[in-house]
Amino acid sequence: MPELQDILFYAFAGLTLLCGFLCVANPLSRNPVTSAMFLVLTIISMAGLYVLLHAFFLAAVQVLVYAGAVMVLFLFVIMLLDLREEERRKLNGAAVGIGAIAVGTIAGILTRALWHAQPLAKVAAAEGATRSLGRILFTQYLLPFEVLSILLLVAMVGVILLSRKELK
Amino acid sequence: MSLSQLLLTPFAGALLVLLVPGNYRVVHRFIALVTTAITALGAVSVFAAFQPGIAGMQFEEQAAWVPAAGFGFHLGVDGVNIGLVLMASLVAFAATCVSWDIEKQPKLFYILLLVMTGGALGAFLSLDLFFLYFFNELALVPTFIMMGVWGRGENRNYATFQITLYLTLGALIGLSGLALLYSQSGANTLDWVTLKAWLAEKPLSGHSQNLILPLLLVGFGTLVGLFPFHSWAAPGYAAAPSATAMMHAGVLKKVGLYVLLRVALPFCPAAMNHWATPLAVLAMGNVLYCGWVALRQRDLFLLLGNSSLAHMGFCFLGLAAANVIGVTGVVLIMVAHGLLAALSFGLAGHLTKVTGTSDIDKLGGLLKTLPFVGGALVMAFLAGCGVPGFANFPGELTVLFGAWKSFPIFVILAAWGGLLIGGVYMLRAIRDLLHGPLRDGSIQGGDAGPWRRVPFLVLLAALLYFGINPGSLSDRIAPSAERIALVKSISAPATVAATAHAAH
Amino acid sequence: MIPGLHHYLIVSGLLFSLGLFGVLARRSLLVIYMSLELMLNAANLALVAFSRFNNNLNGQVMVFFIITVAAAEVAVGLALIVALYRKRQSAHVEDLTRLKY
Amino acid sequence: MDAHAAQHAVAASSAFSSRPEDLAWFILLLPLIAAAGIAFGVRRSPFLSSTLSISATVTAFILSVALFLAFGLGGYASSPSPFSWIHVGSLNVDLGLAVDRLSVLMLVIVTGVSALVQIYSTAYLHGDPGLSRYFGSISLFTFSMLGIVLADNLVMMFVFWELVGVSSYLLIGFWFEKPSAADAAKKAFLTNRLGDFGFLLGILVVWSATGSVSFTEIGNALGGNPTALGGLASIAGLLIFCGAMGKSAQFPLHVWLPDAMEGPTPVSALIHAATMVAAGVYMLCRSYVLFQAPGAWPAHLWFLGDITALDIIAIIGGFTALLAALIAFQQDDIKRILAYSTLSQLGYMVMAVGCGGPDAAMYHLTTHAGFKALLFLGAGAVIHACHHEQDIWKMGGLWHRLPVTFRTFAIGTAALAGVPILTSGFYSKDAILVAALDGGHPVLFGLGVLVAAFTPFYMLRLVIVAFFGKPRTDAARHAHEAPMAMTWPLIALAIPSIAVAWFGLGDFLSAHFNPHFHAHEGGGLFGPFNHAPLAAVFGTGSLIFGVTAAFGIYWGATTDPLPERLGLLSRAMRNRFYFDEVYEAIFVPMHDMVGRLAAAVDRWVVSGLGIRGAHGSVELAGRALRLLQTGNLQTYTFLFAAGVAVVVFVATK
Repeated sequence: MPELQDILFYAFAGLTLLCGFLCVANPLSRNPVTSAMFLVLTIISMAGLYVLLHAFFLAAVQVLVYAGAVMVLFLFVIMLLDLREEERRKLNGAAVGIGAIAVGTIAGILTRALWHAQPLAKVAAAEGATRSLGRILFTQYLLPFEVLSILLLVAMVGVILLSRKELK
Repeated sequence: MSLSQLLLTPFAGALLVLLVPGNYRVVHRFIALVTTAITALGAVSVFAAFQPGIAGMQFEEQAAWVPAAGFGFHLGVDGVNIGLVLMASLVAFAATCVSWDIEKQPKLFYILLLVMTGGALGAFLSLDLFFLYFFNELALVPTFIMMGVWGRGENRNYATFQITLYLTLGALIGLSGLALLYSQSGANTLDWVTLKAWLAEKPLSGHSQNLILPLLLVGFGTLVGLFPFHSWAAPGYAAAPSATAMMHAGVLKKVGLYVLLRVALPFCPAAMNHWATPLAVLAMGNVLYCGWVALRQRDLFLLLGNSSLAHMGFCFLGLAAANVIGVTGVVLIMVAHGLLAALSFGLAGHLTKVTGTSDIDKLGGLLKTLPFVGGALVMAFLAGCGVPGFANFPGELTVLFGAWKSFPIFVILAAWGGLLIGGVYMLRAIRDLLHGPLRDGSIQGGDAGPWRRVPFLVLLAALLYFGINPGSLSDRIAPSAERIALVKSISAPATVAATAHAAH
Repeated sequence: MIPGLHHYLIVSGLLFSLGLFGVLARRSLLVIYMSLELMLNAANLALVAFSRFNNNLNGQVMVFFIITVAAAEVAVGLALIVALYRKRQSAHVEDLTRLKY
Repeated sequence: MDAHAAQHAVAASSAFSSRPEDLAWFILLLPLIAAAGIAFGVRRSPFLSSTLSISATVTAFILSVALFLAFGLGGYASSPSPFSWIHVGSLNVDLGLAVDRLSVLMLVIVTGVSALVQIYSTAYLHGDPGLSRYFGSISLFTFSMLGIVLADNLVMMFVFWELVGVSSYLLIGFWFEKPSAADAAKKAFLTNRLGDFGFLLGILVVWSATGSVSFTEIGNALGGNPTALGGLASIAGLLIFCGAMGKSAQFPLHVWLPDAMEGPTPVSALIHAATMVAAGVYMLCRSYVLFQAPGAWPAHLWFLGDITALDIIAIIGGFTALLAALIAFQQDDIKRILAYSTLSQLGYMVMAVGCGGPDAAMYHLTTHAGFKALLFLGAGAVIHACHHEQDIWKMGGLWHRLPVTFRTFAIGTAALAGVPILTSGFYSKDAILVAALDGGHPVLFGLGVLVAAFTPFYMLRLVIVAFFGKPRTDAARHAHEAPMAMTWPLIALAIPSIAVAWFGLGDFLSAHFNPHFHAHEGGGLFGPFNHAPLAAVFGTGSLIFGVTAAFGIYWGATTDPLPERLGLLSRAMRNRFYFDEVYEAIFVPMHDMVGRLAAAVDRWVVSGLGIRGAHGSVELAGRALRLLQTGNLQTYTFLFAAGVAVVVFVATK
């Protein structure tokens, strides 16, 4: 009798892959907005997988940052640029074919690699992962953390500069 | 003056030039001149203080750099490099003198020239092969830039392109040889003195020697212009500004030979024995083939470039002979040819500047209008075809003596190339360029003034000094050559040695 | 079957392949960009799974950093796309081949 | 000879050193000091330059005479070398001086002729703008020549050998604006170089066999083991002889000497008559010990059998003597006649060495140096008087216009022709003929007699045509005697042409080469007729024959009658038997062709195929690979992914 957790894994994994597929290769619509919406769904179902992996904090961040902030940004840009043109263009058959072959190959190679790899023994995770994560983040990884904040600042400045009207 | 001070002087000069703003042209010149003069004087004092008859290193200085990898800063001179250091600094001084009237970006030019000087000195002074290689590259890069920016002639870009590719590739192949040496020796160091002691205990296996030596020969041979990797040289020198041609043909080219002497000979003795004959054949390629090519050249620089390659053939022949006499001869030629190449390229540069062409067919009778430059050029040409009194003669003679036992046929060919082919093209050049009626009446004056004569006089004086008194060099070289030569001495037949003793 | 590390990694690999397919086959820069995010997320999933099954938090820390960097990257990237669109009036890859040959 | 005075001279100079032979250092270095002084000091003043040079040479001459008188009767001494030239492994070269009868005699000749020629030059080249350069070069030449004379080892000799070549190059090319002079200088140097090439190889062979380059040690080695040179003995001798062949202008390297007459006449007198060209003969005598070793050939040269190196040398010498004499028959240029006569006499000397008579060769060298220098200087005076006219057919009737020149020239001619009893030339020539007979070379003896007949013929042709008859041009009509500075050297040089001057020299030299030598009984002026009547009689007979023929043909002639009588042969003589043409047609194009080939290979194969080929193939590959740069983002991504796939595939295999 499978446990609830296992059932949930298959559910979330299936959902993730399905939404991911619809995001990149939606046979019904090639509207970027549709893609964006499916991307949001993918991200949220991934957050579910994170929860199953006991990474509660990351699941929260995933939803907040990705599904919230990043995707809103995407939608803003889509609307700003009025990108419905692609729908009118023909699909590039060669690109799709080559892409499919490449993807098939890569997927095959990855699967094969996994197949040959030594399976790890399942280990019970430590409880209270978020607390530990916070501790490790502000002790061992303090410097990268601060550097990251500078990176964000730089990115912000960069974006402001780039989005000025009179870009030369 | 300690060796590190000697080495740092040009770099300090370069830094000073860099700090002086761009429009103080006279100051740049002055700093460069004073720096190289100090370097030259320092080198002379080191040369004088060097004790002949001692085989080991003198004036050693050492500092660790990356102890884990075994790299360290190690300066020192023995007989093999003391003469080269002196020669390099004299040539650098002369090269700075002749670039007195560089008009285009003098500041950059002098910085590059000084870096080149420092690099060349560093390459000769460093006993750590890693630093040797580093300094050599440091000196090569300015060569390319100077050729590209200040060069002359229509062929300039192509020549620069070619010399850059050749020398970079050659250096790379040489580096791989050195890297292989590093990994195969197991000594975990590239310090020459340590390596020498280490490899005396545990020589490299025959297999690794046979891998390393060809890499070194091809790589560093290319830097010297070993046939058939020589075709960068003549057009390169034709396109380079005088000072660069002087520094490269005179000094930097010798680094390749120096590495071969230092590394190939003592560290790969078995492979050297194996490769000696092919090397001697290639040396003949330089002496005869480049000599014949020089015979046909109607451009002064191409002629000098090819003759300089022909002289390198003697070095390779001495290297192939690998005995004390041969090795000593190689070092003698290296010093002599450095001075000579600098002298001839400097004079040719002056001549070209005055007459506006280096085409021998368009010139003639210049001895009349340019008595000093012409006279000095006659001396340079005569020195180039091995006339006694100039330093080249004892060098070539010694090489021929050294190689006679191992390669009599090649010695005959080399003597033919040096005495006859060399004589023919050098004298033909004198005949067409300096003798005969004045071809171009428009040349009036243009002879070097008293100050312009200084660099040429310095080089000539050194050539004559070492030519008349080669013992002052060979006594310093021979004990050290004994340490790196494969055949320790050529034994005379026993009976003769006995009678010779009886005669004493 | 009880889901183990393998299962997570297979999901991650498939997700990565989907993203790659999107990058290769789609033409709109924006969708390509989204596909890139998908690939990034695939990597994140693998890292978290490894972290979990190795009982080691470093993987999670790495994911945290990746998410942050990705946010910054998306911001800059989208700004670039907007700037590009302003200049070229297009955001399609086949219109952006100025750098060929 | 006043031995007492000589002792005094030596005592005076021994303030510098304790041994008389150390005096040789001063003799050697004085001209060098003069040359350096001119080059770095008084270059701008011709007067100071000439004074410096002449005074140095005259001092050297006085010292040489002192050394000759003090030392000449003694044995061999080598001056200790304060100066090691180069010492590496088993190659030891010291700068040491060999002082013995041979070298002191040569010292006197070289410094004496050099001093006289320099004095003469002050007048001959008066007003020439390059006078300082001239005196500097002459001093350099004197130094180099003295170096050859005094060198005590082969390498030092080679060094000075080359230096002599260089200074001769500078002097022949003194008027370098003249294309002919510049070409002649080049030709002389290169032809000499060809000989030096052999010389150098000879030195290498000798060194590798005996382990030394010093004459003394080679002598000791060969004395202890005469077969030390092994199968290379004869080859070594011939290679050394190559050097002599170049300097002494022996066939087939003789072509440079006549051309060298493009230099100023005093230079011809000094270098191309008295000293430099004698260096080859001197060198053969100096290294005679090498030729005394039993000859042997390498195995594959077995067919040469018993022929020794000396035999070949003798044949070459004799052939050169005859060839040059024949060419001299039909030359019109006064200097060229003398040049070919010099060639012929040098051939004589070389033949003497080859016949085993180095003493005879040295004897003739000594007397020849005196009278040939005299003849050249006399010719210079004639040329000077006739405003640089050198064609003897454009002179005539000069004997009473140039009395001093004529008389001294006549003495020189008599000496060259070998007039018995009166002139020194007779005795030395007789010594050579005797050497040929004693050495068992009857053919060469006959050849020598033939040349002895030719010599008076062409010399008298010159004298009769140039000095007698009626003046044939205005230049000859208005000729007048040269100034004192030119006539005095002529008179001074006439003295050694007279018999008594060198009397006893033959025995002096013989004693050098043969320690067991005893002077013949019944010597004196008629000595030759007493102890070797055959040679003396044949010599005298050939002289009479030559003189008669010359008077018969040329007395009163205004044009040369010989071309009509001899026809084609005369043309060949006039054109020097076409040697220059043949050489020019063979050797020059040959080297040029190889050079052209090498240049073409360099251009098309090394630079073409090698460089441009590599360049081209790289560029082609670049062009092909460039097509991959479609500019399309997705192509790049695809390639990237494919690359990753390959890497992963390989890594996970």
